[in-house]
This record gives sequence, C-alpha cells and structure tokens, in this order.
Amino acid sequence: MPRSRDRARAALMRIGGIAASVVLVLWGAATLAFLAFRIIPGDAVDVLLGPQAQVSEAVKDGIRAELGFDRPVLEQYAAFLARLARGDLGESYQLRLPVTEVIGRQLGSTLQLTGLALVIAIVLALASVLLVRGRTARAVAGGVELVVLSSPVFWTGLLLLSVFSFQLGWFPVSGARDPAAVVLPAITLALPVAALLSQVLRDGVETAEREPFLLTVRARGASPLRESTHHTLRHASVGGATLAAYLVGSLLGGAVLVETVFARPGIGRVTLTAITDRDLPVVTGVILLSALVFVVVNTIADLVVPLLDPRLARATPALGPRTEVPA
Amino acid sequence: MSTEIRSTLVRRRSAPGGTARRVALIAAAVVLLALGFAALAPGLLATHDPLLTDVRQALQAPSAQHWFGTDQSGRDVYSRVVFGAGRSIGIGLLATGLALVVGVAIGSLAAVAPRPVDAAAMRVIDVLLAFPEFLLALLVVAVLGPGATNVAVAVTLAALPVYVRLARTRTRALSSTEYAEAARIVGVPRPVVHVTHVLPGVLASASVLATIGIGTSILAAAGLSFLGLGPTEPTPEWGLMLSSGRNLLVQAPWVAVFPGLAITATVVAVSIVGRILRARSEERGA
Amino acid sequence: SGTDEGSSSDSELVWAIEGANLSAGHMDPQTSQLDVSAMVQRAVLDSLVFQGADGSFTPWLAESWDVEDGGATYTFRLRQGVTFHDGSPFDAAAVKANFDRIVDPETASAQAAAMLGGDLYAGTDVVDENTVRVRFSQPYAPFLQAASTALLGFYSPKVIETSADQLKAGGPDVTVGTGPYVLSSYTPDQEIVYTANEDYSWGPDGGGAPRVKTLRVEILPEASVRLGVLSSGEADVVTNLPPNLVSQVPADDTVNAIEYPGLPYSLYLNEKYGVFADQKVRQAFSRAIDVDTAVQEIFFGQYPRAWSILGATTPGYDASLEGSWPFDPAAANALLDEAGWTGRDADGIRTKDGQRLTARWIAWTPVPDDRAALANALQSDLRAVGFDLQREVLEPGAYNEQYGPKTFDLTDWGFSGVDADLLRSHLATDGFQNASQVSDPALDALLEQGAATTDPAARADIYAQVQQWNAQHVAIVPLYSPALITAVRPDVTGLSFDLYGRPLFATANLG
Amino acid sequence: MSGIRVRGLRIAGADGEIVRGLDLDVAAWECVALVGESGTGKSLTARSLLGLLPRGLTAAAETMEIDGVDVRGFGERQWRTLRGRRVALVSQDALVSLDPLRRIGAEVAEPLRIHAPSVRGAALRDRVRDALTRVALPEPDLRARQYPHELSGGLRQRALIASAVAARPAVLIADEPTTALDATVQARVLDLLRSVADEGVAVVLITHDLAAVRRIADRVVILHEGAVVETGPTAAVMAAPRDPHTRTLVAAAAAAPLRRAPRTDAPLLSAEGLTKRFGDRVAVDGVSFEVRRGRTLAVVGESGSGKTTLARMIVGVAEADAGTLRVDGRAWSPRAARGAARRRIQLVQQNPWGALDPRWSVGRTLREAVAVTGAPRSQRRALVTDLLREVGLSPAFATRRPAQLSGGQRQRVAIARALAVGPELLVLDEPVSALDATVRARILDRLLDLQHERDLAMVFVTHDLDVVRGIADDVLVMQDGRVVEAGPVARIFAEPRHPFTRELLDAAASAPSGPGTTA
Ligand SMILES: Nc1ncnc2c1ncn2[C@@H]1O[C@H](COP(=O)(O)OP(=O)(O)OP(=O)(O)O)[C@@H](O)[C@H]1O
Ligand SMILES: Nc1ncnc2c1ncn2[C@@H]1O[C@H](COP(=O)(O)OP(=O)(O)OP(=O)(O)O)[C@@H](O)[C@H]1O
Ligand SMILES: [Mg+2]
Ligand SMILES: [Mg+2]
Repeated sequence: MPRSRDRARAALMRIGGIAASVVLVLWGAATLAFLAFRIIPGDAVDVLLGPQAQVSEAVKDGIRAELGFDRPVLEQYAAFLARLARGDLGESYQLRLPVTEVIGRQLGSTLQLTGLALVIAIVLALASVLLVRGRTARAVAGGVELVVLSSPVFWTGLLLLSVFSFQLGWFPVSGARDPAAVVLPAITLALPVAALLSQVLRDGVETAEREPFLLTVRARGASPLRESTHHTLRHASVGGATLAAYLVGSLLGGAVLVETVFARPGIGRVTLTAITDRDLPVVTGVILLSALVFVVVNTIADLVVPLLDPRLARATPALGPRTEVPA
Repeated sequence: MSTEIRSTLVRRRSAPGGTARRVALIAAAVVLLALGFAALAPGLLATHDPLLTDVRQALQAPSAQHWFGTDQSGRDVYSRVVFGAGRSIGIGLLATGLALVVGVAIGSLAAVAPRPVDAAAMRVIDVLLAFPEFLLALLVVAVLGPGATNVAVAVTLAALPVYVRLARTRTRALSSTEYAEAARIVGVPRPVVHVTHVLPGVLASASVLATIGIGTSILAAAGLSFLGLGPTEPTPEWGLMLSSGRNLLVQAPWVAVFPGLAITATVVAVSIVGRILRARSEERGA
Repeated sequence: SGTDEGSSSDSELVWAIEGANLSAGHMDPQTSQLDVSAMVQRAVLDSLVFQGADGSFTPWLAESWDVEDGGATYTFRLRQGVTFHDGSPFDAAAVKANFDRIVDPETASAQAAAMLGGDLYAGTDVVDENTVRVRFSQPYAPFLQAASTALLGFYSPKVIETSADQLKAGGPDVTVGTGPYVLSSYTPDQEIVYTANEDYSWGPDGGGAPRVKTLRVEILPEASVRLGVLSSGEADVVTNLPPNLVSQVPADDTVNAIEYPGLPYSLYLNEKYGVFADQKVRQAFSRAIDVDTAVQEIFFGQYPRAWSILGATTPGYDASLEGSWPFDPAAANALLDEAGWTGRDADGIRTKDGQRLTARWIAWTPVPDDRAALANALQSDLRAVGFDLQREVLEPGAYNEQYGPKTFDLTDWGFSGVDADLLRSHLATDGFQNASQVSDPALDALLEQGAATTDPAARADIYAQVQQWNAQHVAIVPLYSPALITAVRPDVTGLSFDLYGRPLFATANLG
Repeated sequence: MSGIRVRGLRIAGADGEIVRGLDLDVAAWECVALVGESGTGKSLTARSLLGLLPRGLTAAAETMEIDGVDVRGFGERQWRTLRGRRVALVSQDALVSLDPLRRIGAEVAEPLRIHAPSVRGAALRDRVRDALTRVALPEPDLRARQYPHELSGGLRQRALIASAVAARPAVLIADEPTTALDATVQARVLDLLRSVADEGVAVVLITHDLAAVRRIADRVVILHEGAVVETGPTAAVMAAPRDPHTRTLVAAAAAAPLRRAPRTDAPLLSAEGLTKRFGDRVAVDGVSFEVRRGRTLAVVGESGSGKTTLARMIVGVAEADAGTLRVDGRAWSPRAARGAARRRIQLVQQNPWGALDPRWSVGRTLREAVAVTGAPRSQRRALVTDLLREVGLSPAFATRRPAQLSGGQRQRVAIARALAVGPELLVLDEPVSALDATVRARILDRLLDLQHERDLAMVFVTHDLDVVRGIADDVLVMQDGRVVEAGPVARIFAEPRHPFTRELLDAAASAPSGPGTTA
C-alpha cells in the first residue's frame, strides 16, 4: 500500500516536473522574444508603420501610447507576460490580424508538409537500416547519407523541382489544393532528416550488433530480420527518440527554405515575411510556437524513451529539455 | 543539422576498411586544400574577375572559356565560385571559432561556478537549444536585421549553446575522472588540476566538435543568404549565387548547380575530416 | 483547376501572380502604391468612370458627369440600384466617405491621395442621393483618369466606418466593394478567392455577372514556379512573368505584354546629397552607362529601353529625346574631368581633393534577378570611367531609415500611371516620391500648370518641357519600360486588359 | 549417440591457426569441462559448434556432428535451424548476454518463438515458467516480468541458462558461466549446470577454474594453444596431471597464508563509528578499526557493501557524516588533508582504466606526482625511473601512453604514482580484481615487497578471500555498510562467527582459486 502511494507521488512529481519545464522553456522563450523587441535597432513604431508612412510625430506618439512603449520596461514586460498568459500574442503589425490567427491559418499547410516529411523520413530511414546490410552496402549508404546531409536543402529542392516538375512533369509545381503538390516538397524536407535518422539508427544498430547479447540472440537461431526487428532496432530507436525534438525542429527550420523554394504557403513563409518586414509580434509568435513544439516533443520523447529502454526509467528526471544525444 | 548530433554519428564507427578511410581522407584533404587556396588566394585559381559584368556574355553554357558557364550578368560562374569560397567558408570558420572560444569559456566557468549560477546559465542554454541551429540563426537575423555581418553573428549565436553545453558536461566529467581525483589526492592543487588535466580535454572535445560544426555553420549561412538575408549582390557568395540562379534552372542550370556543388563538396570534406578526427580522438581517449 | 468544366456555374479560373508584397499591408489600393494591389482588387472595386483602351472615358458607376470651373469642379450623376456586397447602397455619401478617407492623413495613403489631387483636393459634396460634386482648389485635369482606377475605387461605407484599419490587411467582409467579384476568402501569401457577384449588372459596357464563377488568385513569388504552373495547366492565366522565361511559355498559350505607361524603371539621383549635387556628375553618370546593350541582353529584347521619364505609350511622351543621350564613355570622362574628378586612386576610381567618386544605391528587397543583373552591368560600366557605384539591398524597414532622411545617393523604381501628372509627385519640391530632392520653382510651376490644363495639346507641350528639363538636369535616369507580361492558356476567352496590361476577368470565359 | 562428436577441428584466422586439430566428445548425461588459460581458443571452439565464428575466422573439421547431425558445410540457414533447438550457448559475459531492453520472459521465450511458433499464449507462458523453475529461479512469474538490470548477477546467469534450455536442446555449451559472479553464487550456478546434465543434456563447461571442474565435470579436456594436451576423467587428471601445463594449472590453485607477528605499537590510523549516507542509503554504517604501520588490513564484502566509500573516507577525499578518523592520534578529514599532510595517505583506485590521464605519458603522470613533493626539476626524471623499477616496470615505459599499457601495467603505474609522494598508508581499492591470475600474483608479490621495504601500512579492499589470505594481517568483513566480523586473518578463516562470513568462506572453499570478478 505505501508502495502504490509512493508511486502515485512519484507520478505526480513527474507531471509537476514536466509542467514546470514546459512553463520554464516557454517563459524563457517569451523573455528572449521580449528582449529582442528592445534590442532591435530603429524605432519600433517606424518599423510598425512600414514603408512610406507619412505620419506625424503626434500620431506616432499616439501609437506608442497605445502599445505601451511609453511605460517603464518592467511594466511592459509584466503586461507582455500577462497577455501571453491569457493566450493573447498581440496583433501583427503588417497584417493587422491577431498573431494567433496569422499563424493558425498557415499552420495546417506546414503541418501537412512536415507531417508527411516525417513519415517519409521514417520510412526511408527504416528501409535503409533494415534493407541495407553488409559492410560495403552500409558504407555506400553512409556515403550517400553524408552527401544528402551536406547538401543545402534548398539546393536539393531546386534540383528535384527542376527535374521532376519542370522537365519530367511528374509532380505539379505548386498549389496548395492539389494533394500531389506536397509530395516533392515533403521529399525534399524528408531527405536530410531521413539521412540523419538512418545514420543515427544504423549507428545504434551497429552498436547493438557489437553488444555481447547479440551472440545469445544468434545462438537461439534468430534470423537477421528478427534480430533487427526484435532487438537491435529497438536499441537504435532509443537514440532516435532522444533526437525526436531535434528532428522535428529541423523540419520546422527546413520548412522555411522548402516553402520558399516550392512557393508553398506555411509557417516558414510567415516567418520569413515577418523577418523581412520586422513584424515582431509574429516573430514572437513563431518563437513561442517553436518552443512549444520543442517542449511537447521533448516531453513525449522523455516519456517514450523509458518505455523503449527500461534502464532509463528512473534515471531521467523530467525537468529540463533533453537534447543530450545518446552516448 | 546540429553539430552536436552530427558529431555523434562518428562514434566508434570504424570506417569500412582502412583503405576506404584513407581514400576518403585524401579526397577530403584535396578538396579542403583547393578550398583553402581559393579562400586565401582566389586570384591564383580564378580565370576571370568575379565582378566583371558583360551582359553580352550572359548565360553562356560551360565551355573552355567559362568552365562553369556564365550567369545572368555575364559573370564567370567558376571565378565567382572561387572567390565565394573565402566568404562562404569564412563565415563557417569564424562563427565556429568564436562559438568554440566563447562557449568553452562560458561552459567551463558554469561547471565550476556555484550551483545557482550554473543552473541559471544552463536554463538559458536549454532554451536556446530548444531551437535547431538554422531556426535560431533565422530568429537572430529577425532581431538584428539582415546583412552579412548579422548572418555571421546569427550563425555564431546559433552554434554557441552546443559548445557551452559540451564544455560544461566535459568539464564536469573530466574533473570527476579518477585521474583528476588521483592528481588531487597526490597533492596537486585543484586549479592546477583544472588547467593541466581538465581544460585540455575540454578543448580537445570542443575542437573535434568544431571541425564538424564548420559544416553546419556553412550550411546555415548559405541558407540565410539564399533567403536573401545575408550578403547582397554583387558579392560572390555561394548561397546568394544559388539564390539568383534559381529561376534559371531550366534555362541555365549551371548558374545554380555549381555553387550548390561547392557547398556540398565543402561540407562533405569538412565532415569527413571531422569524423575521422573524432573517431581518432575517441580511440585514443577510450 | 476547373479548366475542363467549361462555363458551367462552378467554373473556376486560376490566376497566378507574383503578389509577394500583398501580405505586407498592400491589399488596399487606396493606401498602397504597388501595382499589384490595384491589379487584384479591381475585381472588387468599381470606379466612377471607365477608361477604354483608346484612352476615352465611358460611364461606369457614374452615368454622366460635368467638368466645371476649367477643371476645378467635377459633378457626377451616379447610377441607381448599385449595391455593395454587404447590401448597402452605392450613393453620393459612399463616394464622399471613400474620397474623404483617402485624403485623411491618418489613412497614410501613398498614391491614391496624390491622384485625388493631393493638396488641390478641396472636398466632396453630396448634392443629392445620386449626385456628387468633387472640388479642387484649382483646375486638376488628371482627375477623370484617376477616377477610373481602382485606387479611387469604392469600399462600402460600413467598412470604412467600422474596420478601415483592417483594409490594408484585407479579407472577406473587409474588402467589400461593388465589383463583379466578392472577395470570399484570403490566405495571405497563398491565395485570394473571388466569387462572382451574381447581382452585378453595372459593368462598364453594361456588363453583367461574370461568367467565371470563381476566380482563384494564387500567390506564387517564384517566377519559375509561375511558369511551371502554366506549363502544367495548374493555372489558366499567369501574370508577372519575367522576360527571360517568355521563350519557355508553351506554344499554344498567348502572351500578352503591355508596356506599363508612366514613369519607366529609372534611377533617382539624389541631388542634395553627395556627389550628385554636381549636375556634371549626374550627366556623366547617364552617359557612362550602356543602357541599350544591358536592357537588350538582360530582358531578351522584351522591354524597350527608355529615353525619357515618360514611357513611349504614355500621353505626352516626347519622342524627340530618343537617342539624345547615347552611351558615350568619352563624353562621360570629359564631364567628370570638367567637374574636377581628375585624380585616381589605387583601384582606378576617380578622386577629387582626396575624396573618392563613389555613390551609394539603396534598393528594396527583394530585387528580381534581372534587375540585379542590370545593376551589375551599370556598376561595371561606371567603373570603366572611374566611378564607384555601391549597391545596398535593404529590407523595407532599413530602406525607410535611409529613404526618410534622404541619406542615399540613388535609388530605383518604375511608376505606372496613364496621366503624366504622376511626374508631379516625383519632381515637384513637395512631391511625395521626390527621391531626387528636386527643388526648382520653375519646374514646380510647370507641373502645376500641367495638372490644371485640360487641353491635350497644351498639356503635351507642358510635359515635353518637363521631360526636356530632366534630360538636361538629369534628376532621373530612365532605363527601360517594363511590361506586365501575362500568359493565357488557349481555353480562356474574352479576357480583356486595362491600360496597364492588367487582365480584367469580368468578361472572361472558360472553355 | 547424441551430443557432440568433433575430430580435428581447426580454426584459422588471418594470422594463422588458433585452434589446431581439436577432438571433443560429449555424450548425453555427461558434463565435460574444457579448461585452459586465457586465449587458448576455448570460446572460439564453443562458437564454432554453433556456426557463429566471428567474421574473418574459418573452421574446418574431419568430423563434426551435433546431436547426430553432420554440420560440415552447413550454410547460415541450416545452422539457424540447429541453434537454440539442438545446441544452445550460454555465452561468456553473462551480465550482458541478455537483451537489456526486453523482459526476462521474452528472452526466455525467444527460442520457442523461433523454433516452435505453434506454442503461443498461455502455453508459451507455461513453458517459460517451466524453464525458469527448472533453473530454480525464485518467483518465476515475477522474474518473467522483470528486466535484466533488475536482476542480480546470479539470477541473470540463471535466466540466461533458462533461455538456453527453454527449447530443450540436446547440447548446452556454457562459456565461463561463473566468472562474473560472487563466490557465493558461483556454487549455485555450477550445481544447476550439473542438474541440467543429469536431465540428459550433453553439457560443455568452459572455464579456467579448476575448482569448478572438480565440482561438476565428469571428464576434463585441457587445452593449450589451441590443442588438447590432456584429457580424462576429472578425478584422475586432477590427482595425477601428466602434462606440464596441467600441472601448472593445478599448482596455481593454492596460495600459502601470510604469517607475521602482530605489531603492538600505536595504530597509524584509527577509525571510530564512521558513517556515510547517500540520501536514504547508508553506504557505511558505524565502522571502527585500526591500522598499524607495516601491516595490512583487508576489507572484504560483496559488491555494494560500502568498501569504496570507506576507502575514500580513509584517504580523505570524502567527508564522514559521523564518526572520527585519526592519523597518529590527530583528526583526519578532507579539511585536515591539505598540503604535505595530504600525501601521508594515498589511494590506488578501483579502476585501473580510468586512473591515468589518457593524454599524458606515464612519465608525465609520475613527474607530476614527484613534483608535488618539491623534488628539484633535475632529479625528477631519475626519480621516475626509480619508481618504475620499484613496481617492476622498465624505464622505457615512461614514454608510453595509457592506451599502450595492459591492465596490470596500468595498475602498477597507479601504484607507482601513489608511492611517489612517500605515503605512510596505501589504500588499494580492489587492485587485482580486474586482472588475470598470473598478473595478479605478480602484483601481490610486489606489494608485499614494497610494504617490507618502506614499512608501509596498507588497507586492501577486495572481495576475494583467497587474496586476503595471501596478503593481509587483519580482515574486516562488511555487509550492507556494516562490519559483521573483524579480526586476524587466521582466526576468521579458522572460525568464522557470522553466517555471512561463513557463506563467503564456503563459496571460496568450493572455488579456492576462483578468479576475481570483473564487476
Ligand atoms: N574475431 C577474432 N579474430 C581474430 N582472432 C581472434 C578473434 N577472436 C578471438 N581471437 C583470438 O583467438 C584466440 C582464442 O580466443 P578465445 O576467445 O577462444 O579465447 P578463450 O580461450 O576463450 O580465452 P578467455 O579465457 O580469455 O575467454 C585469442 O588469441 C584471440 O586473440
Ligand atoms: N556518490 C554516490 N551517490 C549515491 N550513492 C552512492 C555513491 N557512491 C556509492 N553509493 C552507494 O553506496 C553503496 C556502497 O557503494 P561502494 O561503492 O562503497 O560499494 P563497494 O563495496 O565498493 O562495491 P564494489 O565492490 O561494487 O566496488 C552502494 O549502494 C552505492 O550505490
Ligand atoms: Mg573465452
Ligand atoms: Mg568499490
């Protein structure tokens, strides 16, 4: 009986720890974004009004007052956090729309792209890890992966676009409505992630293959397939899972480039436009969104990893993001 | 791709046979040598003035005269690739070097600092690590504004957290190694142990990571240039060249293909060398 | 897309445009100076009068009009039974609400306010429900032309009252006009969907509801992608094609390239700052650059080079300037020598009293590749005469930081408009786009006179003088006259184009 | 006859033959021990019997029958049908031979899933429970749900055997099944193997531990450099070894106890009620003892009983939570252990692999220690050479890096470093457990000599009683952080009072030359 109470308390502490880390990272990201507002060169109101604004100083002062720029910094900070706590990210300077709406509108398209890319990446990585066997074949695969990883994603995208859309015409060039149009961008985005994932997985598999327990497995008469699916891949996926947040993050980062190359709408384009237009509320929104994605994925990874590797069940504290890579 | 993760891929991976490893190393060395040459003395390798514009010569296919063809302004793509090496690789080197020095300083100080200071520093680093390097660099540019210098700063800042974290963990790990403890037990003063036993190890790990980080930084900088946030025309810079070739892919693919190849070759070469160094250092340190 | 479905009621036409700036607060032609704003919102915004391809004016929302006081008062009798998409009636009060909004300083209108006469605008009076009078403080001839553009088109007064500040961002229930199409959905940087206004019966030539029921505007900033969607049939009409891609448009598509009227793409030399204060330097600048070759090669012969600050298709164009300032490095060198720039530094750049002959060009991102190439060509031509031209490509915020206080040597743009009066905003002392900082009382007088004159011949004469003034003075160096290049797939019929080459979809059909 | 029949087995690698013409017969109901020094090819022979030789090695034989099947020329596929079903392997590294990510039940079930896919659900669970019961694993249902890391070494070893016998193979090969285990557990595992043989399985026991052979093997095959040098019934071979190699093996099994007069002078070190906690866990609990100059105190106990923690307190790098330590009557703690006093007590750490900075040469490491004593720069090199000689290494070692040293050599460098500062007390934390028997004997001899030469006091941490007998004067037996028994070695060995000590001694008696653990 005391045991189950202990377990309940441990679970509560764990949940508390997770919540604390989520809040902490979001707060940190929000603070960084807030500071960014302050360090930004140039008058925020000028930036806000955009090019060619012929506005008198009086009007500008009015806007300053409206946005609270005339109050002490700490007060602004408190107000900023209070608004965030209410889920209010403010209004885009350029679009004059709530930031939540600006991001919300584009989120679907990016989710579609990154989701598909993630699936493709996982399938490619698993295929390469499971099907490529033998030292030479693995070395060749490793080489190909290295080249993919070393190529700028926008370049890969341009080459794919040029070959498969412009010249062969296999895929539509663009259009958010044609489902096939997402294929090429998703592949582009998936390639480096697949290369990275399969390197990590293969490394994990090779490490596991060097483990003494594999001799036992073989001595039981297990086939190579069973060896992979029941043993080595699971070991490797521990490494893969700890990378999850990183992979998702690099999908988001890559989305900026891929959406540009393929002229796709999405968060990446919103980010880029917000950057060139200095639309800081939107930039803040994107920062918070990435931070949120990061903590969520990390938390999931934190919860999944002990399921994959029971040895880690007690060892990992929930607090703090895990970007430590498998040792 | 993150430097941190890129570097783990080398763990204990014995390259397929010594010969293949040697061939890869030699190829990488040749590429790096050529690049170093191009970066330091581009005039010796280039065949044309990289800025020389002659619109009558625009979009010529590769030929004996123009090895990589010409771009829309009639400039020699080969010479621009050569002249671009300095800037494109320079950003990677500079950003990585700065990140390494600053990161090791912060990280090893944090490791020996009082608990609360260390904890606070690590929280900040955790938040920064929340973003993949490219996204982080992008956000830094968002704050500082576009431009070549800001891109360098952004890439440096983006790379920094990895080194801080590495330096901190390594400092901690190395100060609690048995040999560091043994030195203290023998009677060597704590600070001396830190400088003689701990710091060299931290620097060694960080340098190995840095050889890999250069590639990451080059890619990030090229990505920012591609988005038009970095250096501007007519500067020869690979990301920018690729960007201006992107609407000519069908008509004049060479304008975009060669700068892209240059980036890939550079990053592959740097990664190979980095991986081999890392594998060596692990073999030694094991 | 719906290209195969003929003209059935669910027919859909896909129109691909560049449109990257729309999301940056440029959805409202009443405030935006960008062509793209007027181009897309023409579907929603009707005008008082219609200007035909021949330049003549015909009734649209105004059934008839009188010009009084030598052009200082315009009285319009409005068509009855016109309603906005939100059901409110179009009447004299609506006209007044729109015009008053445009000139309101709070609105911060860039171009529409100038077209409405700027300081000359004296007010709009509601004579009765269907009669409206627009007054100017002095005769203002370009008004009818201005009134025919989407920039002076009409939003529902309800919108102006309740959500005027959202018009820049635009969207359904905000961008509400009387036009043939209703803006039914807008995803920034992605697409604008217009749905046919089935009640529409007040088209310029008695046109009714459009036959194409859905007009889907795809925003595709990458030129190669726009060409791609045309080739693959994903789009029916593609606008903003760069000249270098024209040769790759599928053979059975029609390419429509109408030269923009107005001020050609030009360089504005800031004569109150740095080396361009000296007229000889400005003249030398214009003679040192080989515009002919650069424009011919870079734009594949698709765009003509410009000789004057009005395009060849703009009323009032002075053809006598053609060939008057040819490429002549020798002349340029002589002028620079005369101006005292006789020294040379190690790089071969001219110097005077230890100062280098250098000028800084600020440009606004994103710069199309062909313009970048043109800039490169100019830079290298100038270098040949010892003139160092530096170019900075800036994002809008940074650009404005320099544009505001005019701390640059030169900048660039083209400006389309059918009426030569647009020169006023570029050359008058208080012109809002006077990047050259020209300040010449004689010229100001000439420009005012031009605005006040209604007689075409007299106006042409006045603007010829303005053009010659510039040829001599070199405040603006015109380079080439771009065209709006639109490719249309064969199954699109009935498409017409306005004077700017913008497609008009009200009469289009598919099938 | 089922079982194994091998004639003329040859295993060759790139560098030549490793196993040269080995003959081996094992019948059902029989346990045959394969004995030999490290590196003679025992494990390779075992692996060749499952067709699992490492890459780059090839096996050939005149005859090779496993459970009556001629396996010569078998391909990978054919071998797979055999493995786990007719011949099973309990591989050498028991602690790491189960997949750490899978439950014990799944691991035990795996051979059945592979070879008897029809057995599923409840039937499979029953078979798993049977297998676990057969190896006398307590609470088989609970164990099946646990992961390997939740089991102690002995339980893990038994689970591994259970998984090997689950599909009821005719042949079981156990490769050094007791190396990694505490002496107390070793006996249980050996008995289990005997019972497997007694159920009709042909058992091959690979070991270099003659005590284990005596306990369960019917016959013994002695290997030397890949060839059989002697074979016969166990008792006969042990009683009258014919081959010289066999004779050395048998002789090395016994060590003479140390007999020295106890010293009566004041203790160098005395401890009173030492206690150290880590959170809730009391690692060391009220320990008291004394150490005299020139004498050795052995600290014995199972893994985790607090030996290392105690050693660290003695050296003055860990602070005691309670209790006092005195050196020459003066209080001793990390605070007192400063400056020259710091050097009085030195430590040789448990793990020789981590004790040396991998980047530093041996010479540099030793010079660092010499420099601390204030030796002038000019003499340091000579002092280093002397130190190396003292621990039996040639001066040439000064230029080597740790990676170029064997475990025994590293251990000696670590000892040299500790000696460099002229300590009065040397604390050695399991200095020989990681080393093989011959190296171990050499180091122990060296330590005794040094003790004599320098009148050095030693605290010797170990869990190997055999070592205790050879080197220590007094012994402290620890269990769960507490001292359960203390006294002169002779008395403890003659009349152990505490049950735990007795258990330790029993286990050691059944395996008098039991190799040190590698834990
Ligand atoms: N994969 C391999 N390639 C080449 N040589 C090997 C390989 N594995 C083992 N050897 C060599 O074969 C010899 C016999 O090794 P084996 O593992 O059979 O020894 P062993 O008798 O089991 O020793 P131990 O008691 O230490 O386990 C050793 O000299 C070893 O170095
Ligand atoms: N730094 C520490 N933090 C928490 N617990 C510790 C620490 N060091 C040791 N312990 C715990 O204290 C107990 C005693 O450990 P100690 O290392 O002294 O055992 P040992 O007898 O030396 O074992 P071994 O034979 O395995 O070396 C163990 O349960 C261990 O887990
Ligand atoms: Mg062995
Ligand atoms: Mg210990």
